[in-house]
Amino acid sequence: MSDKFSRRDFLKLAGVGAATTAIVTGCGPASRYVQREPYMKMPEYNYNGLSTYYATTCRECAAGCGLVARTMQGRALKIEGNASHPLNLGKTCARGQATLQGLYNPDRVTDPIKRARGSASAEKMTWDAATQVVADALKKYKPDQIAFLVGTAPDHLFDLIADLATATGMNAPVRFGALSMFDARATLSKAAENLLGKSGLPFFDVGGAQMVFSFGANFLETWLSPVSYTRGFSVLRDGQTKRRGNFVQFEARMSATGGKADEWIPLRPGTEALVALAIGRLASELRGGSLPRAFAGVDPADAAAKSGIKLETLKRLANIFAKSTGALAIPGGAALGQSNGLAVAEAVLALNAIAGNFGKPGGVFFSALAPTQTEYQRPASAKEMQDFVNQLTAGKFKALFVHGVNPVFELPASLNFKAALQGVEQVISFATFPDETALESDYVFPDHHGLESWGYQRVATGASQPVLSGSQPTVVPYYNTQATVDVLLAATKLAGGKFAQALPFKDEVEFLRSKVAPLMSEADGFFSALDINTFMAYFQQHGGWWKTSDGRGVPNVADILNRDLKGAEATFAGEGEFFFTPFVSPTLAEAGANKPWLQELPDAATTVMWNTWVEINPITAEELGVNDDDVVRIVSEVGTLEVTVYRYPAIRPDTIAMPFGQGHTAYGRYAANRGVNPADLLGANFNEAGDLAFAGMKVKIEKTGKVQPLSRLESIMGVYGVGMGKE
Amino acid sequence: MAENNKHAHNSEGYFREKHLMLDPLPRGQMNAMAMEAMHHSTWKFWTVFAILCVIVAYCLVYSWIKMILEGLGIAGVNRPAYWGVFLVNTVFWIGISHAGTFISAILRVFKAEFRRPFTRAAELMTTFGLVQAGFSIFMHLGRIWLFYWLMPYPNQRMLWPNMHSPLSWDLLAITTYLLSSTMYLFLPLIPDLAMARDRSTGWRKIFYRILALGFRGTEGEWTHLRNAMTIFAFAIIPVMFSVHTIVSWDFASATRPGWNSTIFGPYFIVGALHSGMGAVVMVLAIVRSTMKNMKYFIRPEHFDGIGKLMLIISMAWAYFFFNDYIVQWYGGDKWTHLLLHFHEAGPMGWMWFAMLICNIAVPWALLWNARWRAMPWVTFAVGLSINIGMWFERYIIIPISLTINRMPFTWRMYQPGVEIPLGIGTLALFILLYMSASKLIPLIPVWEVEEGQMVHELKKFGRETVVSVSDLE
Amino acid sequence: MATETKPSETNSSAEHIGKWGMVIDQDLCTGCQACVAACAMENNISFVGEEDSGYGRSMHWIRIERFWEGVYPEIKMTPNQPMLCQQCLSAPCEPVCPAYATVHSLAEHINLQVYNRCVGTRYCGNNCPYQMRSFNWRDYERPKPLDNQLNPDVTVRQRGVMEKCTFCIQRINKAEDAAKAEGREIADGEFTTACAQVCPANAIVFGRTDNPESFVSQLARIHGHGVKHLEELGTLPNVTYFKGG
Amino acid sequence: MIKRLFDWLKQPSGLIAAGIVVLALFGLAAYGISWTQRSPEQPIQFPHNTHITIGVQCLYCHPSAARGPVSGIPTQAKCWGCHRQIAKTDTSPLLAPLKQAVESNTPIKWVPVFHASDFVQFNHRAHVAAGQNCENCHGDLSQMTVAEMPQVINMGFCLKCHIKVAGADQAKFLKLTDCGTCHY
Repeated sequence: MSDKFSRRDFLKLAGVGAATTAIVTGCGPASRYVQREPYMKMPEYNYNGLSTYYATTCRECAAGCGLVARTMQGRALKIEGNASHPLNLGKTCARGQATLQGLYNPDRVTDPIKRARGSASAEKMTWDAATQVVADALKKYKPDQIAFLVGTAPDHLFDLIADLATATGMNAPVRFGALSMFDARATLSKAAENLLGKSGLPFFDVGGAQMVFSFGANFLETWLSPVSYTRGFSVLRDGQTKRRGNFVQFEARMSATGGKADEWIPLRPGTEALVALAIGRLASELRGGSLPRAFAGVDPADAAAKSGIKLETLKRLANIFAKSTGALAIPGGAALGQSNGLAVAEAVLALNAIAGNFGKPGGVFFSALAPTQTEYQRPASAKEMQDFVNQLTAGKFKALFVHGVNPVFELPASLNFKAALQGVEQVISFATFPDETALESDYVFPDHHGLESWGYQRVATGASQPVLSGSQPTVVPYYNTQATVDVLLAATKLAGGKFAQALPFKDEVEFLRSKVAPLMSEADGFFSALDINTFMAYFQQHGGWWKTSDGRGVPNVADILNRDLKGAEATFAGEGEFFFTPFVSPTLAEAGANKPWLQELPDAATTVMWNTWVEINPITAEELGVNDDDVVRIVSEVGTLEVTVYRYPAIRPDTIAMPFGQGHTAYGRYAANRGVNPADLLGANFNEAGDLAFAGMKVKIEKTGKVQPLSRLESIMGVYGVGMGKE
Repeated sequence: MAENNKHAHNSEGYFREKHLMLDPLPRGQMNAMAMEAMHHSTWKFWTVFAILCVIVAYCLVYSWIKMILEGLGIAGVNRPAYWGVFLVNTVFWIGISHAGTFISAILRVFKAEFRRPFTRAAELMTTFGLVQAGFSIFMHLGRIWLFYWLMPYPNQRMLWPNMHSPLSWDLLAITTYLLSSTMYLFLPLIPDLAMARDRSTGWRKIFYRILALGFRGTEGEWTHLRNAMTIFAFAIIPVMFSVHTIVSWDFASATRPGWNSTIFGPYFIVGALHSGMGAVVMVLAIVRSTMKNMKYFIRPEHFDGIGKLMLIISMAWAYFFFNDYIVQWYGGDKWTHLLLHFHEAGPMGWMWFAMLICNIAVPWALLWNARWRAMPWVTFAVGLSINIGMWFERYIIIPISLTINRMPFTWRMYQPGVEIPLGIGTLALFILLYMSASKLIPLIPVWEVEEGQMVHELKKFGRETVVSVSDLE
Repeated sequence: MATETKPSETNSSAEHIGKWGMVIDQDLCTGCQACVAACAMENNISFVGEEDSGYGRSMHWIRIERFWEGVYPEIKMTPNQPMLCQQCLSAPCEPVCPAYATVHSLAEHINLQVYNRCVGTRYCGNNCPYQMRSFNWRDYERPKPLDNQLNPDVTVRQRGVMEKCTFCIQRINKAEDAAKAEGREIADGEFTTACAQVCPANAIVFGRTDNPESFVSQLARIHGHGVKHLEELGTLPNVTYFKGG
Repeated sequence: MIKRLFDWLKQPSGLIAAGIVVLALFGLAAYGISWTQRSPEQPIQFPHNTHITIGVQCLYCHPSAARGPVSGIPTQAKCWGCHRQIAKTDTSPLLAPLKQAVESNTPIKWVPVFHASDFVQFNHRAHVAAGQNCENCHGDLSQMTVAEMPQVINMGFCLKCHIKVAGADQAKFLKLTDCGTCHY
């Protein structure tokens, strides 16, 4: 009722056009054209015209920031950060703000549907029929013929499926997401395993540091937990209460993060490991004492030559790193997405050993594990996804359930997930939006939008204490959708047998309670309660549960420097004169493209809106004879793309870069057929840790003669002086 | 008039055929000629008329309604060029309208005799031009249906227009100018209307009877008319000056580089006269060549006289342009310097140079020579080039200067959209009104010509023959 | 482009202090666009689509400017510069509006834009030295059910109307009303603008400039080198920038 | 022929005809204006007067008026709270819609009479707190059944009162006549 009420009421508020001017003289006739339906029974905490605020968790990426949704009369009006949430302390990123445009997106999947794969048309079903379909799938096939593919976020759905899998011998659910792929999380945890004693997601305390050396880590954009790292950055920069910290960025293409660095070092892609080790060697020489084994192998002069950095620059940087207190080195981004990504990660971690900052403020930690979590569960690496795809192709799986991830769009075209689906008898998607994968499935049983659903989500990294972030419905579901957990629970009941025993829960909330209950006995939580009802009430009120104590792990770095580190250069797949560096658009990323306001947000580095571009150094552009807005064809070993040129002054002449996030073929009116998807160029190349070597390719550029202007916020005249005439 | 080449011809015959005032025809015949010109219209006239009607219907009516319904998005205006061709046209038409008053009022006040046959043509231009200016400025409003909020009227909201804003003054000045110039058009018209009334039948007779206000030509009526005209002639001159000065303040009182220039007032007025004279001469040339009997009334001497005026005004304009440029350059503001540089070297630099050529080079080159000056088609060409040049000048001052501001991040070029059909529409409407007027009222103030002919004569001093005027009063 | 403010100037006389003010630390701003999104969500700003946004018709009330210094490889991004309506105490946009649609609030000391009085002469847009006014060139479509998120506290603008940053005056009024209801003054930081609230780097701080104890005033004191843009025009902006670094 | 028209108008029948036309026009205008000010059809002819005479306070049914911007329409749960205990509820035809609505659990579609335009941000709370009585704007509802407009409520009406209230207090005057107080 209430949301109906609000919609009606809203026609009035939103009544722009004639209405506004028709009644400039005041009230009177206009009043006749509105009808108001009062609440049947208004919640007693509610008053007409006053907002109600609900704490919940952001689902736009896997970081798990806490949100507070302002609602009025059943409509969600505005998203704010949850000020008490330890991860984001009341802040959000642009994507979090735009969550509402997903909730009220005109292109959501409104009902459960059945479709012939790939066809746009689809017939609606009832939820009973839908549940029956799921139940049949569970019953029909052998447990090991059923596969679940879910999003990066370690949330309650993942736990539910995992429990189901362990109880029934199904395959464990596979977690994947483009962001985790571009973050190269597998590489980070592998490097940690090799150097820091145990596998885990390292946490870099940027805030506590004084001098940050970042090797390709775009931690102000999408890397791991951008909001918390941005908070750290603002502490680093704070020059009032402490000395302003400095920050050097090593990357071939100046990212928005690199743009904030005091110094940007455009090194040759693939030489990050060398440079890190060289700096390490020079620094430890400056420090005096015996030269650690880790750095012994590298020759700075050689590194300088290969990386294209002057030797004196290396010396200067090494000097800075050695002398400055609170030095910190961060590996990440494109640096890890190369054939030698693991070597880079190790080399950079080793660099921290000189600073000796492990487990100290401003140093390297293991991210705090979420409550009730014993070890870091990392999402599937690209290599594992390839194996998964091979299994699909081989027909090992008869039924595939997909939730919260869009592999058809996100996985490299060379893995050809779409074709692999042909090996599966039944593909069931739980997508909220009609994305490419949903289009390729037999059924779409839409889940609620994040703001309409229950749940919790473990915070993988970013907060210093263990955090379990909680979600609750802030508005009544707008469409005929159903929580996937509820669907699965109902289906398992229908399926009966060990399925029903595995999940003895009435509904989603009961399942949540069963999962949250153990927290009551946990020590130093910031709240606790004696009975589960009160505890759940607090849990919802505060938007989760977290400890008051620092849960970050201190790495064991006994002989980190006492090993041979190979500063091997990366090898690059495909021939062509340009290094290809795809990067994740901070605003569009995995799931932003269907939100019109995110499309209209200018990119931080180029201010381009609504489209894809390729960044080419003006010098290179001149050599190629291309100009801004010219369309060029980019040829990699696996594919070609036509994309508009942006002459980007801060990129190596031998490198080109493209944002990931556009190029959807489905996914709603704002995303579909807009821009291109760099994943179509990516070959199946991996680094030692099994992460995709997305930055490990060389490509060719061909002119097309076409012109397609880009929408930029900036003035090409004012910023680049184009068309201003010669002085 | 013709002193400068009397050594060539000194014959009385030469003077007469060249000098309208010296070969009088009987009143009846002259009136008949004027009436015939009014009644007689060829198929060519009607085809042009029809085409113009179509153009107005599409370019003005349809496009405007479309724009009102869809919003200014279909026009080319953007940030930073919030103002575009609409304002250009407004200033342009107001400029056109200035010539009328200038010629008929100022020349009347200074008793320039050669003015007589074409005062009315000029006054018509004033009125019709102002109509187009009004249209253009209303087109530019985002919510035109609320235009009345710009007028001071008591209301329960206790809200008044903001008299700090030049736009409010604009509205007042233009309305005042429209009213007074219409009156000033009407007064000298009365005797001719009475003449027409006595020479026509049917609906025309009723039409003229209503307009002629029962003018019978008694001595008393003439005295009153003369007084009224003299008063208006003197009164309207300051109005005219104020109007374009205020228009210039729209720009001069803004805080934009290239706009806030103290010389803009006189600069705009001279510019207005410049384009206005150009327009007058074009109209005269067309009227002379297309309408019947007009070759008698409008003669080379008139083009010669106007040509001299145009030359002088062109020089004045050149001076003010240079003055404005040098003052802004000397001001040394970095943004202004950027702007000046952008005018010349920017993507629209060609327009800047074209403006200088059309406004200075062409007139100076062609109008020096008395023989060329007297050729209608030459002066027509010059008038055309001047009008194009002056339109360019306004285009440079408004959208192109708006491109450059103090926030380089927002600089953007402006491309006109629906402004183009709407602009063409106003032009078509102007011509249409003029054509219909030429068929409804005598384009030639016959009585003024007669009056002039009464007082002109040739006197011989020794071997010199000169044209002398014995004053009426 | 900008000159230093001497403290003597900022604290000389009452109408030079204003009431509400903002300080923006460009050294902290990462250009993440969160403020732009938050502003759009809070103030019912419509999106204009690819073509119009490329033609300088985007409706952002706050935009983040960045330029370049030097040439590759010694090239740097200039500190991101979030530009919004500077809420001048002597604003060039105000005197030129013939309809009194953009007026100075003598109660709150900010520039108001009264949408329902605006007839769309766009003179204010020309005269704003900061080019921070956006015009509704069309009735930009907001397909159902997107209109559900519209904020009822903010008018939805019609085509032909000028609009601009209001310092979230709806929040100011709400806070003042709440304070009045409880018979107290508004506490510093009790509420803030959408952009300041969301900024992950805390680069934007909003508060009372006429209260020396407020956080904005303290910040302004700490960084001596606050910059007010185009101050040479005598617009007396209410937004102070710290270049930092 | 214009002449003929004039002549015809001069004689009595012409005058009468002209008079009729003029009167018709005025009548239409008057009707139009009254139409805009008539109070709309309501699903239930709710008798405010009876409720007031038995001493129900305005704020009992419209509690939000004291707390927030809108006074709000009472939930029918609230109506039912009393009416379920009143025998008349089952008999009175006036109450049949209410009964029906409660039983079928469908909301009653009321039609707002007092209706702030989209561009006006009106806040009841402030006015109630300032000691304004409901009838100052809404008229004496003890004399009405369904709510009616006692007067045209437009900016002039608001301003008159605001200026009166502000009186000599300069600060108050500035705030109460500030555009930004109601329009944003």
